[in-house]
Amino acid sequence: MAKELTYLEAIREAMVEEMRRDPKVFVLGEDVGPYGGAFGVTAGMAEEFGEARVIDTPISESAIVGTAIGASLRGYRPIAEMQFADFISCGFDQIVNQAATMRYRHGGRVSVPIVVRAPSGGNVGGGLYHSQNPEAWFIHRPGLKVVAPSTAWDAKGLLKAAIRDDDPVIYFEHKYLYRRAKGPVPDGDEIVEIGKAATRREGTDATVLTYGAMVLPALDAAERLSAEGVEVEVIDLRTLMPYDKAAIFASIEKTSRCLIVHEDVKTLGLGAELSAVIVEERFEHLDAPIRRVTYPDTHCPFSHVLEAANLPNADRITEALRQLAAY
Amino acid sequence: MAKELTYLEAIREAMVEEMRRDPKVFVLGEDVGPYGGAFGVTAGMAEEFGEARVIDTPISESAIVGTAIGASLRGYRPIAEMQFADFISCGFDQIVNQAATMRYRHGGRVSVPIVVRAPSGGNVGGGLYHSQNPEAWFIHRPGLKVVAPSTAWDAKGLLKAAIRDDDPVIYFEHKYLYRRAKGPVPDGDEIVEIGKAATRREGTDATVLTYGAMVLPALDAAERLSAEGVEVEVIDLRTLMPYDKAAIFASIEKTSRCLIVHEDVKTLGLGAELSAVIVEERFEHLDAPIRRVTYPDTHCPFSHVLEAANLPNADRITEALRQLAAY
Amino acid sequence: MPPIKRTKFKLSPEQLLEMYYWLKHIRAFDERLSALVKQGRVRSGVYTGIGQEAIIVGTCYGLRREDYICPLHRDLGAFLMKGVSSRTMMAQMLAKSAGLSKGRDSALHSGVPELGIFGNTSMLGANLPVAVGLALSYKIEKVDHVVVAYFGEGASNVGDFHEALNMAGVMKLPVLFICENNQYAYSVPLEKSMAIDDVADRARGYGFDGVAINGNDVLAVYQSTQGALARARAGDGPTLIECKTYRWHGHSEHDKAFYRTQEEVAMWRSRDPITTFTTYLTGMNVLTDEHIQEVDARITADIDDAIAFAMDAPDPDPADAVTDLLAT
Amino acid sequence: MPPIKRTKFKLSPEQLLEMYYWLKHIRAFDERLSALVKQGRVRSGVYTGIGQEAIIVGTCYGLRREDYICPLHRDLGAFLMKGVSSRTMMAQMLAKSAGLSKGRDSALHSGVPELGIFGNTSMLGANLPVAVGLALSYKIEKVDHVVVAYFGEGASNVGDFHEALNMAGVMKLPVLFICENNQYAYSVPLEKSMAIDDVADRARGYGFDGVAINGNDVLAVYQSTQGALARARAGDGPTLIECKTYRWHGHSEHDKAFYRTQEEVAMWRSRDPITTFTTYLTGMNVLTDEHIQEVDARITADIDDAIAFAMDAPDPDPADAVTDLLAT
Ligand SMILES: Cc1ncc(C[n+]2csc(CCOP(=O)(O)OP(=O)(O)O)c2C)c(N)n1
Ligand SMILES: Cc1ncc(C[n+]2csc(CCOP(=O)(O)OP(=O)(O)O)c2C)c(N)n1
Ligand SMILES: [Mg+2]
Ligand SMILES: [Mg+2]
Repeated sequence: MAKELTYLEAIREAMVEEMRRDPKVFVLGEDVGPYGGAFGVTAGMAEEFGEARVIDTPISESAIVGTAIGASLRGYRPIAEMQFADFISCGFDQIVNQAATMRYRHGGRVSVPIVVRAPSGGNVGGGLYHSQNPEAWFIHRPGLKVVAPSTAWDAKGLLKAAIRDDDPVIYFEHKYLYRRAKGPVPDGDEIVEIGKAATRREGTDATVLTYGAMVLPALDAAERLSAEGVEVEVIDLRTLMPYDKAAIFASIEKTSRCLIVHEDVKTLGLGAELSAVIVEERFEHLDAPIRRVTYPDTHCPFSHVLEAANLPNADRITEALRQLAAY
Repeated sequence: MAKELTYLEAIREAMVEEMRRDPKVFVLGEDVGPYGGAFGVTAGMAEEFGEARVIDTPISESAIVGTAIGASLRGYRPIAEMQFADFISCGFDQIVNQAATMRYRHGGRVSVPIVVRAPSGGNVGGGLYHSQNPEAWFIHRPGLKVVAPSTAWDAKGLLKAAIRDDDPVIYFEHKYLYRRAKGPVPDGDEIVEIGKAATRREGTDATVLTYGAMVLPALDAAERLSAEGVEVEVIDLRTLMPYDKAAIFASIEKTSRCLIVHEDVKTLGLGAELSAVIVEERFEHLDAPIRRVTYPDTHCPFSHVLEAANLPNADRITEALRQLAAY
Repeated sequence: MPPIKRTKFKLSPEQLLEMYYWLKHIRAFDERLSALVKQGRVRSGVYTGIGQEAIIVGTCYGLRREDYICPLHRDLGAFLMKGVSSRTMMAQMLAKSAGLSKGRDSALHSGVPELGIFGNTSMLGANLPVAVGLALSYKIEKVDHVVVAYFGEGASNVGDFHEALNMAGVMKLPVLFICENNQYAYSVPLEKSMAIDDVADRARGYGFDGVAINGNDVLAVYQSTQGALARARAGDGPTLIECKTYRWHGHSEHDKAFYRTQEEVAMWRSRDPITTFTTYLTGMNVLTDEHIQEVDARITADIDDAIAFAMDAPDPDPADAVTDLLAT
Repeated sequence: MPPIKRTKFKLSPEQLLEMYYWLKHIRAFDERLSALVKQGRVRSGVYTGIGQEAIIVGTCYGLRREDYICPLHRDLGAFLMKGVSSRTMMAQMLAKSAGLSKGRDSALHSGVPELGIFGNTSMLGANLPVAVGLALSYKIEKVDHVVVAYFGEGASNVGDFHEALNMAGVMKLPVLFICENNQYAYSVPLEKSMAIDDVADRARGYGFDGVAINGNDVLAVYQSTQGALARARAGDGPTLIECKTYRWHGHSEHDKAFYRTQEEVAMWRSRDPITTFTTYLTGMNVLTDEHIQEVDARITADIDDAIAFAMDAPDPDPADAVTDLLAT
């Protein structure tokens, strides 16, 4: 049984269902209460669950995350919303030092089952501070899980999985997809397992590893290549940490060619790690250099002209795939 | 003309000389004044320059960095000390959003010539919050420069270069080296150019890319390999961003084999980027997979037994080099 | 709120008229911007300060060029008063290369050092530590310039606010912290974001004075500011001035602001800082109908020109998407 | 400081003797640790709370198991009072696998949820937002347990302090913020880190009470704490209690603390919380010489045992360097 929802509605449905199922789940953040959040993701939730479970907070990212951590120590499963992923830098220490180290420094005796929801990504005219893709900082920090859905289905299933997960999960929801990604969503209790990639398109000639808002242009590019006789496999990572090594390696073993696409900047974006790990462990399978199509190493400008100059898109991916196939 | 100094003394000498030379240079941080800093790096400086130029601040990492930024907008060249690099997470937003974006968002009209000094690294019994190597977060963020000297010479020369640089520079000084690394230091005004690696040992059979406290064990391992007939080139990156692509590629073209060694954790440590970029641009030169010897993806435990289990060392590097040479 | 002596720092009729001009100019600029948003001509979020103009005019009027301001998202008027042209500001809002950031941002995230303007990031409160550093530079130089830093009551809950005010207090720096308390942080009313009535009370924790004043009374704001400026210039350290006000529009132009009652909005509109000041100046025979018309015409012409300029201005060169990241 | 009614919350002779016991136990534990450092048996930085024991005893005495404490680096005694054995704490300090963190840290960076103890990171002030979250959980459950969170006067300048206290104030949470104002943050004296005398004054900015008390008077601390606990349990929200005190040793055992005068140290040593309390109890005929000897012997035996245990305890298994990172 499935119905059609937007990505944004799917996120909300995951929260609503989990809050109905488990009284320990609650939401906190700026404007998430009666207003329903800057993007309307929590619209209607304060009405259903009351303001004690859908909590408007002061502007205090560090205390928002810290409060979530504290409640989680007593068995709660708080969902902390950053109004924009960009502001996660203001709650950074609580995430990387408090949440990420808790289990380790307690000898495994303590869990921090929080979710930090972070609306990320560009192509929405947000400029430098409303377009960031800060996932790499958290992938780099041991003790955290990081997910980034690209479809409504995964948005729902991964959020449910994140809420039920006993580790801190940073959940990047891409703003460009909020209302643009629409699709079937499972009814009820189905989750999308953390750590499992999805093959969005099968192919034998090259592999694209990607996630989030880049999945669609990657699929576009793959279709174009198909018309040229090149069959590209497109893997949507879905979980960025721990990423699905088995799925990645299986595809590389099949295609021997790999392109990585992400919206985050190039230097030490996730693509760097994926490339390095493939080279480390599957070197003999590679028939061509692994290349990356990413945001250039700069900030996200507001002007449409400038942002378009920076954003990876289907044209650039297509071009890179052609080169890869011809190598 | 050169004299012998410890790494720690070399850092101090750089600051002292720059402060004598340029009245716009000043130091701020916790306990840096009369006390001379937690490690004694600024010892004697408040006496020479007065507490108006060697400023004890409240415990406020974000305001320390922000204050430095503000003064730098008026032509000052502040050196902000984090008592431990670990606490840089508390001043994170000011670095990644305020300092790193300033020039870009001002259309190139404004500079932020600050230095953030961050005593980093383990092997000193510091535990989870006094041993971190947080360089990757800043390498990943466009608009920052990142350096990490391994010798007294470079500690001095790179700090002088950082102070004179018109961009924000994060200067990682490794605590293990403070008193253990001792060596010649140039008198007077010599700087070590940002962006230039140093070849610490020439070799033809394999390249090690490393930096900071890992240079010494890498050299150790290279000596051991030499006894086995394998000549390893050891490149000390010195600058992590922008890293010295030309030097790296030249070495790879010569040796065709590469090992990356760093104390930072593996996933999205700098090694990931170096590996990815070599594969992207020098794939045909590689005769073996690029491997990494790094800290495992976990936190830095206090117990000597546990820390030793995690730290990369000459044995592990030697073993990896043997495998690389035999590949 | 204690009554403010409105005449301690004397203002000539010409000066009063200048203040009047700025109130109107800033209001008009924001209103035109708002109209452009409705016409779909501005792609970005626009945060107007309509209803709050007395704060900007009262604090910026009479500042020296060297006095540094650190405005926030609603304070476009402060850029104008500090000497940025309407053309440049309009080009900035339309993300044209003639704007302050070469089109890289449309919000007030860019500054002009030569005019003493710092442009913050989006991160609320993050301008305050920078303001402290600017003020420190004046103290080091033993000059008597002052830094004027703005923040909303919502931003006063951010950690940076605390660290910055404490640092300014302990270093006794020449900086004014101006709170624009417009009762809401986006949708969140004051009482849901702090358990006090007056943000001014926070100053006490940092060892300097905090006053809460009527932020819709441009003369009250001016008098308080001048007093605080004089103290700061004399080396007596910071002051926090909390200006009670109200934003008429939503948080951004896209926000319908249903979280407020019609009654509340009507009440505050009845305290319009411009109407009040107009009535006052008219009653004082400083302002005449002809002058009003003349000012309106001048402002309309200026903003018409700015809009025409900005609309015609070229988009940024795509190559500039990646330039200006580093000096070298 | 206003006089504190020292008898509002009655204490029986047995209870007074229990408090006495804890003062001595905590002091002894820290002193033995200090000696171990001098003997080179502890590899880590050790931050003793010698001289500050009255704060821990006065605030922890009589807490429920469910009341959560969030201690900082000098508050080892709070772990003991909340029920962690001397053996476990000594093993923790010697980084043995029998310690709270399995040897992963030697400092107080680990906690015991079942005993209501949260162990902070090193980041000063970072425990306070967590304390708020713990208190929120009690409020959600409508139970009357309370969270007691500690911080130094130096840590009160960190942004997290501000965000946490404001959040606690606006949510009216059952949490006590206990400031251990020992006059120094490492080498930095109070007057170089804030422009106020009383950290307690900061509470006003968050809408709840702040009191400054003699932190070397265990009964004053106890009385203030009990009052604040009662208010918190009744739903009346947070209180900040600033306890004026002094650390006798350096910042860590490696710090010679030359930044302080001999006179200052002598003055504060003359206000030893233990000597004072001993004299008081003796004068009240509650404490006898035999009892003192008996307590001393009991404590010595307990700590001897703990040291022997911890010294003999195995080092962690190297394999545990990488375990326990994630649940799955
Ligand atoms: C650190 C941070 N968190 C969240 C936001 C999102 N945000 C932008 S404006 C705003 C409300 C600001 O309220 P206030 O400070 O009172 O200023 P006002 O808009 O009312 O003038 C919020 C939550 C932000 N810009 N920065
Ligand atoms: C965020 C942060 N910055 C710096 C430090 C280094 N540091 C550890 S203790 C200390 C002094 C703390 O002073 P205070 O809060 O007064 O507590 P006390 O040690 O006096 O008990 C400093 C600066 C730290 N642990 N965390
Ligand atoms: Mg507001
Ligand atoms: Mg202290």
